[in-house]
Amino acid sequence: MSWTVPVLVGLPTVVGAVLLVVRRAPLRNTLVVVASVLVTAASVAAVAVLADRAGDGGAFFGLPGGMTPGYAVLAMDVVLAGTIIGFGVAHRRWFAPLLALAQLGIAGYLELGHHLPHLEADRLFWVDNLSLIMILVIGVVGPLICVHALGYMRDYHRANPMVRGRRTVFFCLLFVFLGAMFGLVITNDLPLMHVFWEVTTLCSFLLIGYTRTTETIGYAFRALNMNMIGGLGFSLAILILAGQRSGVDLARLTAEPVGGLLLAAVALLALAGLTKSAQMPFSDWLIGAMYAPTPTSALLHSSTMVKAGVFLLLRLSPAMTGSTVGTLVAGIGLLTFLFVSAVAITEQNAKKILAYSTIGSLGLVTGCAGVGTAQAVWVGAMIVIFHALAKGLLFLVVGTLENRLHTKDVEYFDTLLSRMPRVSALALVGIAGMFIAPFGVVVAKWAAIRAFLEVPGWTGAAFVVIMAFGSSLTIFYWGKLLIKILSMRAVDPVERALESRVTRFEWVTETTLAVGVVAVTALLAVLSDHVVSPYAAAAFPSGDAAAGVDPVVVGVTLLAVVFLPILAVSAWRRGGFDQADFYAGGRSTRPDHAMGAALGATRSVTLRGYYLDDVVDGALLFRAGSLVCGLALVAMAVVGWVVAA
Amino acid sequence: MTPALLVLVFVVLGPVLGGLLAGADRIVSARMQGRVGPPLLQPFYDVGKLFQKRVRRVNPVAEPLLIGHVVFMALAGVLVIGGGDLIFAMFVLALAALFLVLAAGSADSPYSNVGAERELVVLLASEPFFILMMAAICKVTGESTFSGVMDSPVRVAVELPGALLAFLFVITIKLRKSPFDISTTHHHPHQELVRGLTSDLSGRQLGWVELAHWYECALLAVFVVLFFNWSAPLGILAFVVAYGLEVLVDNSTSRAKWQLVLRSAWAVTLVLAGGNLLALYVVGV
Amino acid sequence: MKRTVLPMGPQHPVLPEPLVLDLVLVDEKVVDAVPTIGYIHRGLEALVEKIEYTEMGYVAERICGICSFMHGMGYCAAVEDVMAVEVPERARWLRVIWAELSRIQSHLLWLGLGADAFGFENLFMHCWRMREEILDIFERTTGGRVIFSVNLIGGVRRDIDDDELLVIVEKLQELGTAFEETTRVFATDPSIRHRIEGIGVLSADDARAVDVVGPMARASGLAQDVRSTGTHLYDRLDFTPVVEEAGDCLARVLVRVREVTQSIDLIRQAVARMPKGDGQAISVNVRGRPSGETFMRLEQPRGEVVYYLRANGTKMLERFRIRTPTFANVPAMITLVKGCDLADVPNIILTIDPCISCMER
Amino acid sequence: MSYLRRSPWILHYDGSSCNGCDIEVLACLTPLYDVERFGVVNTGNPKHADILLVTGSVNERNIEIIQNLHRQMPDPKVVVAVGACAVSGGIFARAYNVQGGIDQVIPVDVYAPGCAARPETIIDAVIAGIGVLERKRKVSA
Repeated sequence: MSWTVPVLVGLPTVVGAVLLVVRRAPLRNTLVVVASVLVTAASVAAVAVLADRAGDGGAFFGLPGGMTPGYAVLAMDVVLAGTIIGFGVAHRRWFAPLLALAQLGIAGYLELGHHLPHLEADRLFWVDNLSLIMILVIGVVGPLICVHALGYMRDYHRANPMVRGRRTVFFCLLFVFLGAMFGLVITNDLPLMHVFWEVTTLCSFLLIGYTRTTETIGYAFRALNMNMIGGLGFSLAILILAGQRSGVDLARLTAEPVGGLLLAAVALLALAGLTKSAQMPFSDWLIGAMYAPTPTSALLHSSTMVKAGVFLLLRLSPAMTGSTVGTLVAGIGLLTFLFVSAVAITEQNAKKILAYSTIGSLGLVTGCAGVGTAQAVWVGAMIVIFHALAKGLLFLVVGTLENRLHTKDVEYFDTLLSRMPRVSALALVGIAGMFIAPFGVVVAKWAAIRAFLEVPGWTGAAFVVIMAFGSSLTIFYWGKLLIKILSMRAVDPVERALESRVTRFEWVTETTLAVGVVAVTALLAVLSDHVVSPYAAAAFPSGDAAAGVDPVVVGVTLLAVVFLPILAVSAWRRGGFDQADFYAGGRSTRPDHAMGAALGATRSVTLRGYYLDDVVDGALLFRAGSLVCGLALVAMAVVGWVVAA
Repeated sequence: MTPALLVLVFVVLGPVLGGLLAGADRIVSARMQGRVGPPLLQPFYDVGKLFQKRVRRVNPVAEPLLIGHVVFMALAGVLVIGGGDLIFAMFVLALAALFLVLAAGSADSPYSNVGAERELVVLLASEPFFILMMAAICKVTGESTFSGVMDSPVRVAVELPGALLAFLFVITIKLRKSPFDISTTHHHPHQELVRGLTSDLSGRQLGWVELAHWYECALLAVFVVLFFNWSAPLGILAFVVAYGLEVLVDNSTSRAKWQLVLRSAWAVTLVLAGGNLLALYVVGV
Repeated sequence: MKRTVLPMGPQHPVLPEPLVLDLVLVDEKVVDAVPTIGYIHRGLEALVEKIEYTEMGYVAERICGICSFMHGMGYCAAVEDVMAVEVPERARWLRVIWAELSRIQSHLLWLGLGADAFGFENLFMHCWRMREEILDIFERTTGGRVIFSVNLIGGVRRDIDDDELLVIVEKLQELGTAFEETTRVFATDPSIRHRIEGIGVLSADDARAVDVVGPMARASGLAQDVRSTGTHLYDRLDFTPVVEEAGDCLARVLVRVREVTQSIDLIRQAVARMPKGDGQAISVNVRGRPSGETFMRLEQPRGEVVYYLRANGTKMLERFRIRTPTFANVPAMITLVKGCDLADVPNIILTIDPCISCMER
Repeated sequence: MSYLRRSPWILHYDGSSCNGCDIEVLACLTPLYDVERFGVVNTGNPKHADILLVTGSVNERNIEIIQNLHRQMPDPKVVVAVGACAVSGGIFARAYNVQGGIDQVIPVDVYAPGCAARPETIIDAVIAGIGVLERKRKVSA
């Protein structure tokens, strides 16, 4: 089993390095497809090997031959800090380099001063069911997105001739990132984990700045700055833990509720998790990150990287449960969910809507992690799985739409079912998976409410109230999008031909993900019994066994998930309707939805969804949410300080 | 009664109850307006007729979605009555409502679209309450199913007076009664949206909408019974009183604008239902 | 930015008539409104070329079925003016009574439609039930309910005997009492105020600038009423125009509500002041062919209407032109609709009390 | 058993009427006449209606409107021409913009005369229309 780490981390990294020098597109296409298959195979194989030992608290192991990272960690820290400082100097941005220096200083102090915050060789890595879930998410969704990017980036550069093509770097970064993610989710040694953590931050930074315009560089640095704050928190946590008995052993730290200095360290790690998963007040960077090419958004900013944040929080959950820190983390997560769901109502850019929805879903997971019961983390892990598949799918579909329709404005996604029925069906699966399917948000909310009702004290009630309002808000913006997609009118052949130009790479990957969404929904009970429940039970041995999956729930939601797209497509094929029959105040109407208009003209029907401008001010709410969550963060700092002192 | 029998009763008699209520409503409203009004069974004649008419389909998607609307609405009731999780049933209820929105929105026509968007606002306004209400009921009784709540020694309405008041407020929205009939109205078309949601539906499509609404009314009656869990007859009486109040309010107010609907429903939900739930924790249930 | 275009009318349940507007919406804010006319245009002014002046009165009455009497009266008065006919006094008083009854009828009708537009069905029904009482009076005194052709060039076709007049006054007093409750509802009901208070505000200056007439002008504080010029015997009645200052939809509603009461009072005054006794002349025989031209002004329920009439000594009039109050008020309506909410549109449209049939003729 | 008989929903369109007949159509719904006793509802939407009541005559502009409304009504359906203008053009038949009665553009099943048509006439016509509806249903069934 010790081979898994070098393979999982090494394979993608090597592929990435090779891709850096492959300049010819056909070769690159082949290489990426082959590498993707290999990565998926490796991850499946790893999971197969690890599966029987991962249950019940997980398995610990080290590198082949009992190697220890030693100074390699410090070397990596130097490289990372150097890169960041280099970019900072080049662009005259000083905040991130300062944070990088600070982190490097801490690492140097610990390593060179022989305070050696490292574990003995056989506890370097820790694999439990949560890690397995993450490995599968990274290993299945990640490569699919890489393949999708082949098609997307070709069209992207055709549509944006002004952007200098740097596809070698782009694909290199995607694969290096995958390697780092694998490393991150199986590491038990916190200093090592911190390295992987910072690699993902750097990848995100470079990918957001892909187009190298002033605007995107600004967003890239914003992401970097915020993630570096979290990174510094991570470093400080290591600094504290280095002097503690439990040391930098994540598994030992999170075995049971902690207090004192350990709780302060947990709070600092939670800060890292909150920044990475873009919880308020750090949500801003994820919205800016939407300026990156869409596969980046799909891979880093929804399916995997931001999951690292909630992964860490779920890891920390047993340690912070019942403490003020846990409650504050839960509060931040749920308030973030509430606020971004409201802000999403006012958003017209499809990618940003998906981004807000992502932050909201991550907020739910954060909330579950903060609450810290078996039932809650069970919900959290379920959301991670469903969100990765469904949101990955949705981002890819939006990427496809963006290249065909040349807009990300959802208002122009209307009558999609008539224009691009197959893409619509995929989008419907994604949306249904996102907010109808189990642990797509709607049912996750139900389970979360159930979990929160068990929380003692008024916070539980407050969480339930937040859930009630937040969940209704999600219905609004998803419903609005569904209306757009499901509407129909007669379209001309030119519009009909749009769909034929979607690349094979996109079809294959999107269809696979869609099948994945449906399959996971159908196999929910299996998933729960064999993967998620054991994880929750192991994380919270004292708590109740995780909520069983009600077969009624599965049946009902599966009905819904399958119902929508299948009905839509089958109906689309059926004749016997007159699209000129729509009601327009009695005026003459045409099948292409033109109608008699004022002054004797004829005009096409144009429709705009509601953005509730009168009631919801998106920018204001975003600031308010950031302020409230920022205050919660300050409270967390105070609590951390007090318990530490 | 066994759950299976209860489910059967709901599926069969739910719409009958809903239809009779609608019929009685129309008569009472007519009397309030100085008219005689239609026969009691008029809603059934109407729906019967709708199923005898041809359909003019604007698009092929609407009808499956409408059937989904009915199925999920009935399913929500079945879940509640048949021992499903009460909170989960609320999400199914929202899903059912969403199907109607989608059926209207799929027409891609101005009136249907505005109606659909308004219905989304209506959902946004009313949905938090139903979730909170069920969460509070489950919390206060420590149960999660209909039979559990009914057998609980806790008197729900006594513990949750705030939620009960909020319920009276919010069902005005669900029953599509003035002042909250903003997305569509039931037997009163003189509205700026020309019935909005159902503008482009005809024949049996309209029949499905009506049928689903009857299920919804029946479900609301079940909710009232939940509040009066110690005595079902009292619950039914309370529902009749509540419905009467709704008819009275319907006839003595004008239609509110969507902004007010949203703001007031949220305020009422937050203060009355949320406050009630919070109070429960404070006094330590 | 993409916007919703809502095709309002020509068939729309809020507006019984084919008023056509393209409403351009963002959310539900109306950012633009483009009107179109012509759906109800018949070309009836041109009928003077085909129909003798003696029969043209029937056409004039059918310019609009709501202010039918007033149109007939205006036409007849204009012809009488050109031909210098002296109309018997009792006929002139009867015209005042029917005119004011028409105003009550029209306002009650409108109040009902207005209530319906903001979703108060009950109030709609009650207003229309009260209106039926007026229609009863019409039916008893003329035989018709809405178009009763009682005007005649040179007078009126039917007399109302004195006892009957007293009965009418009594009935109207009862109606007035019943109407007090309705007044109270319109003026104070919070759900109504929510819908119409502060909506569609037309300031006095704007009202003057866009030249609105009738209740629309009076609700913006302009005491503009043809009746106060004293023509058509109004100088013999105690009359001050009803004026509200706010200029919003509520003010326009209240002006009409108060005018109902005022008209009841005017009828009471008219009955009291008109010469009593049976056997009085109610018309004079008009012969000959008119020649010359005239303007005739009247205060209709919807505001000032102006008739221009030119005759050239033949059986047919040469020109018959009408400036109807709706025509004067529509520009203000379009201005007011912009920037309001979709839900306010029916209210704003209705508070100008549009009569498209008048406007397009 | 036919429910059409018991639930005739009407749609009213004002062709180029003077309002006289329109108002009488509306008056049918109000307390004195209260046609809801017979299940009549004014739907205001062609998709929902069984009986189209047209008042006023046909002019250049509203031809397509009347045809569109009629087309959008689901079968079986009945057209009632209310008032002299809808029947024949009435007093305006000679006006330059008036084409004549409604039967110039859509098939009319029931003619309700009068200027303005009285509510009693209109109710009568609707009841006659119900009979036609029923016949049409039987033919199409």
